[in-house]
Amino acid sequence: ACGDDKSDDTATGSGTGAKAGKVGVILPDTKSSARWETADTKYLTEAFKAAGVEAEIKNAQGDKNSFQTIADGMIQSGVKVLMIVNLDSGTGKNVLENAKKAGIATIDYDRLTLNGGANYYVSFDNNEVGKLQGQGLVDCLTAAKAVKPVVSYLNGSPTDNNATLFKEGYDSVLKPKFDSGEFVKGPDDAVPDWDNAKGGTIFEQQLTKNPKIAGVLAANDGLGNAAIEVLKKNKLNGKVPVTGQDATVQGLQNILAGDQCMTVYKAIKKEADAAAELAIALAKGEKPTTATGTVTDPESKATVPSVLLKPEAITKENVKKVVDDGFVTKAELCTAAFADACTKAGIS
Amino acid sequence: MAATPLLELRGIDKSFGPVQVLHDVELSVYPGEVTALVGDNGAGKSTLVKCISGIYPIDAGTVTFDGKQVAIHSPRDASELGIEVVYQDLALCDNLDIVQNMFLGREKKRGIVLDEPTMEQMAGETLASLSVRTVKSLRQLVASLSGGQRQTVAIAKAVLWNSKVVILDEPTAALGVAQTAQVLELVRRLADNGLGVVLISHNMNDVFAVSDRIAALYLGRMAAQVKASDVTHSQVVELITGGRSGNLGLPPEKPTDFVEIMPGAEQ
Amino acid sequence: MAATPLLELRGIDKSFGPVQVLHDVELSVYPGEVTALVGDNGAGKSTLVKCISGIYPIDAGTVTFDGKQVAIHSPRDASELGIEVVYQDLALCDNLDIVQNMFLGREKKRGIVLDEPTMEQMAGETLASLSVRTVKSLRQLVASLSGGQRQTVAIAKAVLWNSKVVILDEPTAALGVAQTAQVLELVRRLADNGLGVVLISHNMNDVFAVSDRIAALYLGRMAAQVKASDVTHSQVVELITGGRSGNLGLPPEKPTDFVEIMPGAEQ
Amino acid sequence: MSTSTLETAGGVKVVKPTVASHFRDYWGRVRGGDLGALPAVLGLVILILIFGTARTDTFFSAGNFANLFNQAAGVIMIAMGLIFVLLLGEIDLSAGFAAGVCGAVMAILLTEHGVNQGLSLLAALATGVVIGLLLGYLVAKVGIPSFVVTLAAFLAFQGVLLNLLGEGKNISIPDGFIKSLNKDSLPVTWSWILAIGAVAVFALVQFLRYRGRAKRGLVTEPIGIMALRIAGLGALLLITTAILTQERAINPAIASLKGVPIAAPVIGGFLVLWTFVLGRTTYGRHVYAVGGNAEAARRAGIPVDLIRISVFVIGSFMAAVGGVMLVSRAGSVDPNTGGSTTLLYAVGAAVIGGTSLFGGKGKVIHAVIGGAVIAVIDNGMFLMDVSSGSRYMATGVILLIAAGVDALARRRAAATGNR
Amino acid sequence: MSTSTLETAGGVKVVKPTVASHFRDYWGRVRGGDLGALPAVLGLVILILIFGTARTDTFFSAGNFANLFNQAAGVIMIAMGLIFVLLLGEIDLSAGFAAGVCGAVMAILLTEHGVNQGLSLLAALATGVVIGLLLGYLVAKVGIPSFVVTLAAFLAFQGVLLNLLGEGKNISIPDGFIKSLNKDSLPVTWSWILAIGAVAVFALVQFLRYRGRAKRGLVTEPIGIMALRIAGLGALLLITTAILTQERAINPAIASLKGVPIAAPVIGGFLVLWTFVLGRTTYGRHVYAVGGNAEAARRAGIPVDLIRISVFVIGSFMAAVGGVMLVSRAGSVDPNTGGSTTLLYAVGAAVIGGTSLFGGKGKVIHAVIGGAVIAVIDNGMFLMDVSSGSRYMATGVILLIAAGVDALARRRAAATGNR
Ligand SMILES: Nc1ncnc2c1ncn2[C@@H]1O[C@H](COP(=O)(O)OP(=O)(O)OP(=O)(O)O)[C@@H](O)[C@H]1O
Ligand SMILES: Nc1ncnc2c1ncn2[C@@H]1O[C@H](COP(=O)(O)OP(=O)(O)OP(=O)(O)O)[C@@H](O)[C@H]1O
Ligand SMILES: O[C@@H]1[C@@H](O)[C@H](O)OC[C@H]1O
Ligand SMILES: [Mg+2]
Ligand SMILES: [Mg+2]
Repeated sequence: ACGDDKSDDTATGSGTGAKAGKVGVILPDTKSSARWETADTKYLTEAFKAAGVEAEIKNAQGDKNSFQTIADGMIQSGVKVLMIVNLDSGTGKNVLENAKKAGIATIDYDRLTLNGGANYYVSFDNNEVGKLQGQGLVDCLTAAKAVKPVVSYLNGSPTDNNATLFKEGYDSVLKPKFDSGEFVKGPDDAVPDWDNAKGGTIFEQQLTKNPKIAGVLAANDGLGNAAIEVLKKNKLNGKVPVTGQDATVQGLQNILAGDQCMTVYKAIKKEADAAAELAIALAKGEKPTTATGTVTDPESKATVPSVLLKPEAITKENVKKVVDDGFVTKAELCTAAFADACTKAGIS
Repeated sequence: MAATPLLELRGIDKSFGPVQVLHDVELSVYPGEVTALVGDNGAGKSTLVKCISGIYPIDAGTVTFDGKQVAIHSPRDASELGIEVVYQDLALCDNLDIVQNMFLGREKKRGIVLDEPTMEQMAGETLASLSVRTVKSLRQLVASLSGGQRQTVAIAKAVLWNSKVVILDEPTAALGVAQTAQVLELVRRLADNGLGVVLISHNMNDVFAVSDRIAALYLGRMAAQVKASDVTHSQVVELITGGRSGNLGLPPEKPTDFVEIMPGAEQ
Repeated sequence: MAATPLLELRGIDKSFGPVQVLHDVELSVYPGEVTALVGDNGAGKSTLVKCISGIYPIDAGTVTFDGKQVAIHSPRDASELGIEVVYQDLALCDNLDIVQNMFLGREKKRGIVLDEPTMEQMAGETLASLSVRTVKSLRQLVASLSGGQRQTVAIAKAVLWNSKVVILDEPTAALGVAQTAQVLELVRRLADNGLGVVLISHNMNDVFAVSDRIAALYLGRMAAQVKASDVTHSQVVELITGGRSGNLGLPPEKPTDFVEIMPGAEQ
Repeated sequence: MSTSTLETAGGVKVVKPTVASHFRDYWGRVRGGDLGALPAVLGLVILILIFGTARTDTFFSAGNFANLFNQAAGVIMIAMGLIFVLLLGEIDLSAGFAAGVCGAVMAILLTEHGVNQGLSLLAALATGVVIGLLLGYLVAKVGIPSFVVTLAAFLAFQGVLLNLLGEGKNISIPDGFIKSLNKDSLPVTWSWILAIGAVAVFALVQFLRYRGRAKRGLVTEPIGIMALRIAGLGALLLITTAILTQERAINPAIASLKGVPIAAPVIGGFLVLWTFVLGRTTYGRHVYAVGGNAEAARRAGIPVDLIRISVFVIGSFMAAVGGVMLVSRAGSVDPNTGGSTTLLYAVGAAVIGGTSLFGGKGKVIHAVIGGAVIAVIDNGMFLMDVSSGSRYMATGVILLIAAGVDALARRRAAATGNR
Repeated sequence: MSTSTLETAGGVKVVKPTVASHFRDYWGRVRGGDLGALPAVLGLVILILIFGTARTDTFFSAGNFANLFNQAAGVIMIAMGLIFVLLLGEIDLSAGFAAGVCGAVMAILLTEHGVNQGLSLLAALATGVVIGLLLGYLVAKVGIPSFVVTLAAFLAFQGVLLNLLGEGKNISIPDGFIKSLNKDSLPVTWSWILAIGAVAVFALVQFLRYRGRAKRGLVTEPIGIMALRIAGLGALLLITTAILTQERAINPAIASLKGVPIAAPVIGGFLVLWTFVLGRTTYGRHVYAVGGNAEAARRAGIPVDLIRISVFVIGSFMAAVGGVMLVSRAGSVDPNTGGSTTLLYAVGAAVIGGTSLFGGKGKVIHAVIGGAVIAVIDNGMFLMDVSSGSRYMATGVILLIAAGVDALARRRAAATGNR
């Protein structure tokens, strides 16, 4: 049965009839990153709207209980496809199981639910994100001709599985450098809840402990900014490279100002479009054809049909790319203080 | 009864939930006189006082002060009219010291700053006049005072001010011999200065020693309001315990809604 | 003094921080007798009672009970010895009802379940015997009781038990005429049943009406402990207010560390 | 007002209550501000009407009703324990993470050590008891304020949880008894047996109490009132059961889903247990006494320190039970189990239900009513289509409305005199 | 013990205190359990010794000392406001996110609307006042328990913050006055002028009070004690200034860094202001009275509702100040500003300092001492090399030790009689 693009169809789809079923999407939170609300929600909504498929997009606000409550409600209201970004694999798996029991097709979005058995997986590779961060820092330090630079880690929340994956990624790049003595390993701390204020204190103390810190691997742009503010206080900003992730306006501005060395851009629109495409096909009862790749679940060893997109490293040289993609607008990025830098970076 | 009453209550009713505590109570307080309010435990004396001072809202009835009908909604209203009360449940702030409690709500100031020296001096003088001798420091927290000392602080707090009516609910209950004498003398002095004074007491000697008029509450009803010189000790006791004495007091039928102990009604 | 004392205190000292409240106090309580403990406000009577009942630890001195020296560290210890106390600051649980308060700490049970009917019945009987007439229900919270009603509940709570010594700190202060008479009668009856009773009161009539022996505290020192029949009303008042009367009482020098009101020492 | 009197215990004359006088008295009490759980229940009803109107078919479905029990169970369990702590005027900020730690202990035993379900469950509960002993000791014996002790524990337990699980990891528990606890439902027959049994026991207990009082000549309430009460509870339980035994599977062809969620009798069981303990045992009486006036309790010979320790033990024990329910529902433990808003919601449940933070005033049922308010808000809010920001705001406002009904009702009543 | 007596106010004879008797009395008070802030200070000293021993060169560096002020400022400001709320036995769970909301208002005005620094700051503070009025009204006039009101506000403000930040963006604030507030330091000269000025004013105030009492014939403390007190504060301030005016730049070649952090006089200024308000004005007296016994205060004619509203206004105002300090330090606002542990730490600071959750007992200095304890723990812990799990645990344990010193000291004192 095909959906025939009645774009303002408000019936609560029970999956019967000739039209497409409803799609439920659960996003994780609003605090770990701005992307979920500013980007994912927007792009997914647009994609479903364009296809005339009814979709319900909810954010669990970092609360596992809410995450399950939302899932209960969606399953109850008869969605045909459930797409989740898990808060952790355990609850994610549980929700996927409940959905499966009710005969609902499932998609892991952005985060793979280990052992969860989702039907499809759409994402950037989080391990790859970490590798880009590690490599970015190496490049910046090399460019600065740093000798045996001390590198400190400002990891993500210890309770976030993604943070663990990022760390595995950048460790795989940096550890060989530490082992070879090319770089020196400095303080290595996780920041609870990705809390930027705490991140600032932690970095300040890292610097007190080890004033020779010459490079900071910050797990995302918020933490990067926290480190940069401390560096500014010590007039060291721009002299100590800092990494980031998510290509937020703040992060990009820090890059333009020369205070941040790089960020990782996840072209969320592409990710959202790909996921929506899968979901739409499933909601219409068709077999999707776009999930051409596969990923092996490291725990269950099952092969999950996937769409995998590549995260991209962004430096001063290619900031323009993010604007061209429409991920951030010129108006947001190029405020008065950054107008010059924008022009220099070729953003017009 | 030549003078007009300073404070006059008419038809006061007061219930707590299903329990009616005051029935159609009348009371007149005259300037320059001490009116003793007597009654058995639980008769409603303290409740009546709290109705006058605005702690409890009344269900029905009128309050006339200085000839004008007034509505007293809070203790603040009462003290603005010039009514001061020493409550039976003293209501002191245990976390404040003696001076702070005595001046609570009417602190002396210099500019915006509290004038502690003045307050301390005045407090010291007042307490000394009430025969308080064993307080170690005026800066002692009232939490650490003895029962009688607390009572004295509460009395001193109320009589420190220029008011027109002073109501004292069992002020001497916790006091020693000397202190009791001082307080009774003070009560008389206040009345002699033209104030209207209401004294609640279970001690008949004290009542007859200082009062001009006696009002007896019985089970929430005003049994009689008479001149002290017109009744005897034992008549008053009869009014208190039985609600009537000879042709004084309430009609003989006992009010039906006032039953005795009632075990078993679930709270 | 033929009988041995049931309770005997020797050399009791007690300070609160820098302030010494009791100095070397002695007191003997005999079985079958009422010992009146008198003293001015702030003399230290309540403090002494709380030392006996284990509420305050004593700084020095010994307590002998039934001939054996004992250490009382908590009210629980005291009540295990058989000492019951009615405190001046009544210490009732406002969130519990009359029955619950009266049986607090010694609830009646059937198996593990509280035996409410039995407790309610016993409470009703005890209160009725104390002339309480205006309580609306035994399931009323004590927070809503009048001053006298609270006092009666506290007394009933303490005399309900089989104890050897009963100490009552100003039990009649808030009571009406009839209730006071009942309590004094009860006090006498307890002593006649062989208990040792300590009665604290500021009312000399009451003191002389029921007591066999009078102990007078003056500024934290025991001024005299005498037979009630050996002294007069006015002698006792002198002991209370001056610490001495004729050749009775403390030596004439006034204890130097007991100064009077001291404005100004910062708290 | 013709009243018949009777002579009762202690030879005192009293008025014999009738059904009419009973209602008159009740109304008097309500007008006098003695409202009990009434306003909180009213708030709950209003909430249900709001969401029911906005999302009739989804909110008012048997499935959603059943889900509510599972959604609320964890918080209600923790809140029940907190009621004991709050009754003493103390606080336990660590209850949330204590739940997490106990759940993690259970999960680790289940998975990594292959311990059986029963023993693992017991180990979790035992962990709760040990935690409670520790907290209680520090508060009662060492004398550190409970806010500080449990703030420290809040931090420490987070660390314990992280270390137990290894940073960022999570553990899924295997299928079995524990996982059914807050996920599956009772068979239809058992659902009915339980419901009818509960009503029968309730009726019996009511009758025995009545007879006990009557035998002693104490005032009894009219038989009519007792019958009404029994009928009320009966109707509530039986209607609930009737709804929950409907088929509620989305796709009954795949698997049938009906019966009372196991979580319901678990909640009910603990409700009865703790209500009994607080209301009908010496221990419960002493908890109220210490909470109302610790000094009076001490003077009455109650071992105040022991009581203080014991409430923390019960608090942490129930946190452990809550942890089990949370883990059972989530099918897993992770370093955030019992974190984020769990604690705030649990304390909030108790307070919204009517328990005071100052001690001495509270009932176990408050945890259930307050927990229901919170669960309904969460449940209903997520059925609406609003952005996260607006959802947070709406949740706050709705919570305020539910609590405001309560406050205004009490205030109105207080204006008639009693406060 | 030869004592000279003097006649004082009211014609009462008193003992004239001497320096020796003063110390004796002090010791008596300490033994009697009246310890004031002593044990909390002791706990702080012990903490400093622990970390100082473990990480001597880093912990005991001028740079780290200066950082402490910036790290603690936000929490201390929020805690100062909470002291007022706690003094009334109320709680404000929303203070953290109120700080976030006010900070966001400021940041948005600064960046998106180009409003100048002063006005933006004022707008943030005004927002705090409005929030406080709202909370206070709901608690005092509508009568909803503050726990519930502020729990609702806690949720709602998170939503407001998200919506303000456009569903979760981070906003960087531009350089300028606001950003210096909790980041830069005063010039060395100004540092000294301020320190010396403060000591001089303190000495003057002390002297005037002495003269005021002496003139009225009231008991005065010995001149020696007064001198000692002045000398003590002088030493503290001047030594602090001496340390902070050292060069502490990581690389002095790049840029010099010395002087007292601006945060220090900000903390000091509010400390003096609120201590004055609580201790020397009618308003402050009334706050204590309402917190100690609201009914007694009402009977004394104090407008209890107004006082209740006012403390929430001060609470939220100081939360706004705290928000400004947090934003100034982070140079940015995000949806988590004022979130996670901010509130718990602020309440914790007040309670650790010695303020009671039950009302009536507390001082503004407690916020500073307690805030310092918490900041030192965080500061010290992050100088150690441990995993996050162990760090959480150690933080909890160390917090317990610091509070335990306090508890044990008080307990020991209580055993001598007074509680
Ligand atoms: N808040 C309340 N709620 C319910 N009943 C109350 C309340 N306050 C007082 N009562 C009842 O009202 C009656 C009158 O109490 P009140 O305190 O006025 O007595 P009283 O005459 O002052 O007695 P006493 O001499 O013992 O002080 C008592 O039976 C008491 O139990
Ligand atoms: N906890 C305490 N801290 C400091 N001083 C106290 C404390 N308790 C009592 N005092 C002081 O000890 C003295 C004796 O008090 P106590 O209560 O024993 O007197 P009392 O003889 O019972 O007087 P009253 O007849 O007024 O009840 C008083 O001066 C009182 O201020
Ligand atoms: O994009 C990141 C997300 O993947 C992680 O879970 O939380 C932090 C974000 O920065
Ligand atoms: Mg009274
Ligand atoms: Mg006394």
